[in-house]
Amino acid sequence: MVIGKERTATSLGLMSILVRFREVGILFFTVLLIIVVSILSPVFLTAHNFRDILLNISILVIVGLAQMMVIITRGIDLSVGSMIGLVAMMVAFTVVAFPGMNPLFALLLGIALGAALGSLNGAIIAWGKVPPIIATLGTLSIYRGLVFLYSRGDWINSFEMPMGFRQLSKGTPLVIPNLILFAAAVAILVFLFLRYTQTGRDIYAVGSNPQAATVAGIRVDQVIFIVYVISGILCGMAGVLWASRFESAQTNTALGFELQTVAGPVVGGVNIFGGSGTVIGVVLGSFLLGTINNALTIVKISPFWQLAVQGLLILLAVIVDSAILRRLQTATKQGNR
Amino acid sequence: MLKDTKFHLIALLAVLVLLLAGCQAAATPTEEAATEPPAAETEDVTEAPMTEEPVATEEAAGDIVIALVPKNLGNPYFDTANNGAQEAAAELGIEVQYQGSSTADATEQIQLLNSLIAQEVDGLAISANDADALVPTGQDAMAQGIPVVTWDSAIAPEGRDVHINQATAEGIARVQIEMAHRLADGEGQIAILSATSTAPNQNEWIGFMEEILQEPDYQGLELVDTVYGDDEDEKSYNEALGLMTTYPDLEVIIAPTTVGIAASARAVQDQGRIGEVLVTGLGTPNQMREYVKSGAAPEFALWNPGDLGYLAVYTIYHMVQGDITGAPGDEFDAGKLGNYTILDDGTILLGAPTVFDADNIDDFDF
Amino acid sequence: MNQLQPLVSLDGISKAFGGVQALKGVHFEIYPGEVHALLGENGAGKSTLIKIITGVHQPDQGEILLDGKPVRLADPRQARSSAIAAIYQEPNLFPDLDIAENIFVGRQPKQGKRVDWQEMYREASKLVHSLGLNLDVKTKARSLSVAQQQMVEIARALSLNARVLIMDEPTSSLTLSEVAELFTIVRHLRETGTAIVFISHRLDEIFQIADRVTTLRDGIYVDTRMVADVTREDLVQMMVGRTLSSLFPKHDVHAGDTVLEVEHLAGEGIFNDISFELKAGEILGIYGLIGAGRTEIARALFGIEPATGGRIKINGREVSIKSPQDAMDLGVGFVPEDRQMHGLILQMPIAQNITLPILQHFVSGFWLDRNKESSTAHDLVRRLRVKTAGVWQLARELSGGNQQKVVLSKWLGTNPRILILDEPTRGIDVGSKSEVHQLLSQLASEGIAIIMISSELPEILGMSDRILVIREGGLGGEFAQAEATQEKLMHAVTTIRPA
Amino acid sequence: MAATHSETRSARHSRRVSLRNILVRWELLLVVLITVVTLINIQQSPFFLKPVNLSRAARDFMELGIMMLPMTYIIIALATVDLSVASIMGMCASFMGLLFMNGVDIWIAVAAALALGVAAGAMNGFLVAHVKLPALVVTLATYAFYRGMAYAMLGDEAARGYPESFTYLGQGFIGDGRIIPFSLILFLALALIFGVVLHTTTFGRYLYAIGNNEQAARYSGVPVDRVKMILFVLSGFMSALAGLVLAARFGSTRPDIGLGLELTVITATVLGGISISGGTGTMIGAILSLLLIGLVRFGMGLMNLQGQVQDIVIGLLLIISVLLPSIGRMLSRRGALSNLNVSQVLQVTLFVIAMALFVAFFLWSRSLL
Repeated sequence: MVIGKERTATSLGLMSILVRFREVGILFFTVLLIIVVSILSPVFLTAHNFRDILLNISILVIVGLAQMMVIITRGIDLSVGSMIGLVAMMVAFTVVAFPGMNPLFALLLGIALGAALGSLNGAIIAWGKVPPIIATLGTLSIYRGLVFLYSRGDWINSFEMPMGFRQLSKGTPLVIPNLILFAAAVAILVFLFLRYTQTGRDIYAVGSNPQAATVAGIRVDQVIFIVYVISGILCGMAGVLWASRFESAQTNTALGFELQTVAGPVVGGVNIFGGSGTVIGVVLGSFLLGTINNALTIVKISPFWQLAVQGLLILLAVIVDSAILRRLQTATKQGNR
Repeated sequence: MLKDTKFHLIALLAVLVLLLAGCQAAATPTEEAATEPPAAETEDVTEAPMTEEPVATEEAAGDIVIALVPKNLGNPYFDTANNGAQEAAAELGIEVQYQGSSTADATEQIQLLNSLIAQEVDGLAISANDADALVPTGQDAMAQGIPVVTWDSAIAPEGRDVHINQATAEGIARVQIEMAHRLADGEGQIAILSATSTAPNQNEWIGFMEEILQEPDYQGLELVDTVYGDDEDEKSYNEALGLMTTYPDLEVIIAPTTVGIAASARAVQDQGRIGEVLVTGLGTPNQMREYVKSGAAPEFALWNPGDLGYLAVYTIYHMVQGDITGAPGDEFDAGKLGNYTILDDGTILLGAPTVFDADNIDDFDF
Repeated sequence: MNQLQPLVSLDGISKAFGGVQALKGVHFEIYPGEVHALLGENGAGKSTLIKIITGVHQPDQGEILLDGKPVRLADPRQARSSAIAAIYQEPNLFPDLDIAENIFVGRQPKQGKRVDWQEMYREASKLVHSLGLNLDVKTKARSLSVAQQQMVEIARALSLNARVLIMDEPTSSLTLSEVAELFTIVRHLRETGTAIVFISHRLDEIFQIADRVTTLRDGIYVDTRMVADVTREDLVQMMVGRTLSSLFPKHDVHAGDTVLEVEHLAGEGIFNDISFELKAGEILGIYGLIGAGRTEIARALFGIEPATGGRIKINGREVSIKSPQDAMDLGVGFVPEDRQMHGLILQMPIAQNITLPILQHFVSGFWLDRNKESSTAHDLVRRLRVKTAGVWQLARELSGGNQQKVVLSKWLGTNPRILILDEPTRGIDVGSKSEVHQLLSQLASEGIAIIMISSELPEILGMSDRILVIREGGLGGEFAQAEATQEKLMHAVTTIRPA
Repeated sequence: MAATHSETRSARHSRRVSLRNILVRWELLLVVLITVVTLINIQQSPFFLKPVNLSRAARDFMELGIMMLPMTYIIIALATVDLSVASIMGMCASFMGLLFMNGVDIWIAVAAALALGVAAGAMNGFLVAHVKLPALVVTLATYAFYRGMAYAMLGDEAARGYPESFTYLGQGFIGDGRIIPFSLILFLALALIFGVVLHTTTFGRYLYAIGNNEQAARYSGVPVDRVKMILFVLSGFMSALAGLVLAARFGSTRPDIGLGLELTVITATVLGGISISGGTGTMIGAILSLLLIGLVRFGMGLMNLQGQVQDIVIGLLLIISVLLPSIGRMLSRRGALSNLNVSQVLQVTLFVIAMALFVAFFLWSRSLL
């Protein structure tokens, strides 16, 4: 009457393969969608259209990667939309006042401003021990209010912006528009950071088991602080690119954008309970969202259905995610009695 | 527990006083720096006379305060209207406060109007974000003896005294169809890129455009789609991209909104399809100068929003002074624009829209 | 084992938790290259001693010497940096990370600033294979069995070149072959000079693996003997050596009719084939080791985790208990093992805790009648002599003993016919302990059927009319009160079950 | 009927609350803040105290108040939030508008909208209570899905022309003189019911029990999953009701009705002393916080500081109301100041410098145009 059943790693293999290769599932679903839509309207399957999709999701990928790192540490950053809006406005003001400024310097300025905004989030959450949802809910309305206070309601319109700044996101030195190159660069940088730096690995450890991480000597508060600073940096960068691409900075720039930056990673397999998430997942999740929105327009489904489809998709991803997780946990619990 | 709360009792109190003082400071300096004071101080408002009956009695001009409320702040179109309004205010010696919400959203506009009614301003000149949602607020103001004039975008008749139309809706629709007809030289696919799906003036113009397209000499034009840019630059830009992708042989995009027309022209330029796809609609000269020169938007029409603001102030001034009550047939003098009569449908017509193109665009600056 | 200098030595260690003296003047030495077993009943102070060595707690008195030098272990990190590592019964790994990262978390091998994955995988595989584990180091920890997770923790301890490895009840949830595997690793570690502290109840395992054995009883150091020159009976005697004082109230048993019948009860592969009967007015003691499945049986009877097999009959009628409400409707009450987590709501006042299960009695019209609530709570508090400033005092402000009395009065309020208690007197002062015992025997004499789960031999022998032994999730024997002795019970639970 | 909840009484039998305990309450803090805000506003603008102005301003906050009531329950019992309340409001109001525009009698449409609200809440409840998903994620998904359904229903049209009997819900006044709005009375009645249920009934006691220790509550026979389901159904129903009141106030419905209101509802609830970690908070605190937010927003409106600037103050109040107690706890617990090590001090100074630089750049660059 042996109690602890013999449970080797292999028989649990199927489950862990499913979890590790969840990105394969998303890729499969996206390809399927592309095939279906291309049949419905051939216009969809053109390089030109895919360039538009990539352009549309570039900023979503950049900020989605920031949101992924926050979610891995079991947090959430609802203030990303407002940070983008504030940095876009401040950089636009500066660029209009100094037309000769080199656009890359404007990008650096945006990153510095974003870092400051992110570090305020980090301080409130990591040092002040305020729950992330409350802290970033607060800074969401504070930063959005600052955009209005800063510009006293004025917009920066495209004809006021110097050509150099506008080209920052549009120029195509290597055939591909800069915006897509920036997104690709950020994706690679984040991949290298998460895989090859100590802090990067610590982020996963903190998210997977915070208590054990403390005992293992990781300074959990510092890791959480850094994650929100990085989120600020990427939002700062996104703000500059947003102003450059749409050639405008308004008081409602990127209003409500935070939802998409959570949808992308969640759809891409980032575990909402923290601890796991990959760069590829975020890119594929965002690409899937971008493809769906693009497909809905081309297939002439009324734009009013897009939000409903997005909501359904997040719900589906979350249910599948937790079902896998629960089946895995019961499997191991059985195993160890 | 006691120590805890004592701690945050003092700190919270201190912070709140700091905040309110801070906001005070934020409110006052804006007055000097910005040209038009979006957040004017209320202290110096002398005790505005509370007009009991709806018809205001004769008042000393000096202490009349009118509120000019655009759909949202920052939009160059409304900024130009405000310049006209301030010009009229100077001539009439009254004060016009230019107050708007940051987003083109009815709920925010209602809260703003409620606080203006509470401040017992003498008159309201509103460009409405939602024709029906603002009716109760308009009725509330009128019940308080505050005349309500709408301009550019109307509140439904039961919620306003009189509405100033930049031109007849039909006239505005017709001039845009004519331009599209010219640009598509007679036939081809055209599409409309509007503002918010709830904007009353947009929907009215689109309705007329669809009727005019039935007329014989416009049979060649085929309206394939209507999309909404929500008066947001990036959304309009994306919608324009969507149109060009979904309809490869689209010839003309009509955008009856200053934000939409600029975004569409830029989208055409970025896609390198100048000449293939042409953009027209309603836009301001300053904003469209670059695209008229580049050929992305050879022609567009508009009325001078400055005149619209100017006329709105004169109309509301006469209402406040009791010269007119907003009933059809009333006549009044509108300064540099001459005099106007209220038409039988309770609206005032500014005049026919002017068409801007490469050769006349340089002699306009707004 | 023949070096003169002990690696870690503890002298005159005492520690008390809110009036309960967990350790009194304990002496303990660990030599490199030795497996030193630590033996004692539940609550003898073993885990407190381990917590002191691993820096989780600090001793009230006494000194810790590391390589002969006094040292103060302020927190677990400091203990770890002085090469002391511990493995607990429930491994505490990073489920989302793979084995290699679990071993090197927080200090991955690097090439310059860059984490060197190949190096990490190589090192990890070397460590894992040296422990005789044929596992791919890229597997995620969440998909490993408990035994494998323990191996990973040992590998991590080795990678920290721990010189002292403490193993707290490591074998309680392992299969026979897994235990054998573990012991080969322990022997290998011993050869390499690691000092190993091995805690287990299973005397056979101690004879199999340990060199020396130290026994604790009620927080006092009993003796340290070489395993070679000590017998099983000696160990049992050292563990339970106290004379059975008659501190337990005698009550005349007049068992009524059978109230509860349990046939072949099974639960989620944790326990199975449990059958017993319970009569009104009878106290049935359930004795067993940690992890034997006793708590799971109680939770099945109370509907927290419904049983997956077998039948339950109450007053002869078969019933299905799917939730605590079902159990309470059938007159079953349950005093849980973890007072603070499951027994009480600490942030709420005593009165509200007591009335929570029976709120419907206090509804007058639409809302609750506060006065009736107060008076009911007040009566129960007085009956159980709970020392409190008032029924509206918060539960967290009470001592352990008084908190347990509040939990008891909570369940008395539901006047149950069957009362299940899981370790009712663990961690409370001696005074409250005897008051609880008085109460239990009085309840029994009033006709309530009582199931008392306990791992304290004197309590089981003193209080129960009949004793059930649970071992590894199965029945290990049933003894009437007259024939049961400490030795028999200890023997029943500590022999390795038949192969 | 000031049945304040957390019985920290020391008197043996009495439930009378000793003065000391009143003094330390969060509610007192709100009362002080309200008086301070009122004094400042009176000094700032003569129109503040006019009853007709106050009543008009009050009407703008009644929907927020109605949605705050169930949110209080959810935070107390589950220590989490329902992000989909504003979307349920939008969906149900649009559904009522859609039915009404297609000739359905207004009161049948109202009933259908309330039923839809209950169904939406039930879906949230099922996913949280039975499928055991975190409420935050479920309601984030339904936030998008329900709002999407509102747009799918009405698209770009607007439902309008509601009969006077219906618009009375949002615009009507009790008695003459446009002083006491009907929606205020409706809200106060609902608040009274929610307050009585929370503080005096079994269900209310269950909420506090689950909020403080869900496991111990489950072990005491509290039907935890059933309570969770009821909470989300209640939240759906009240959100639908708030949607109808808002539609009545506007006299029309568009799919974007109430967009973004959930953030204000959560702010108002947490500001009312209802701690996000669950288990504490009173209905009086929530109502006082609604009053405070209303006065702050109305006062700033009179000072011509519009919507988004007001958001700054509300956002600051939200963070401070959670940050200060947590700093207070940290300072009192382990005398944190004594063992701050060098690197932490360095980090804090770096952070302060970064903030100072940001503010300097903010003010400087702002004046460039």
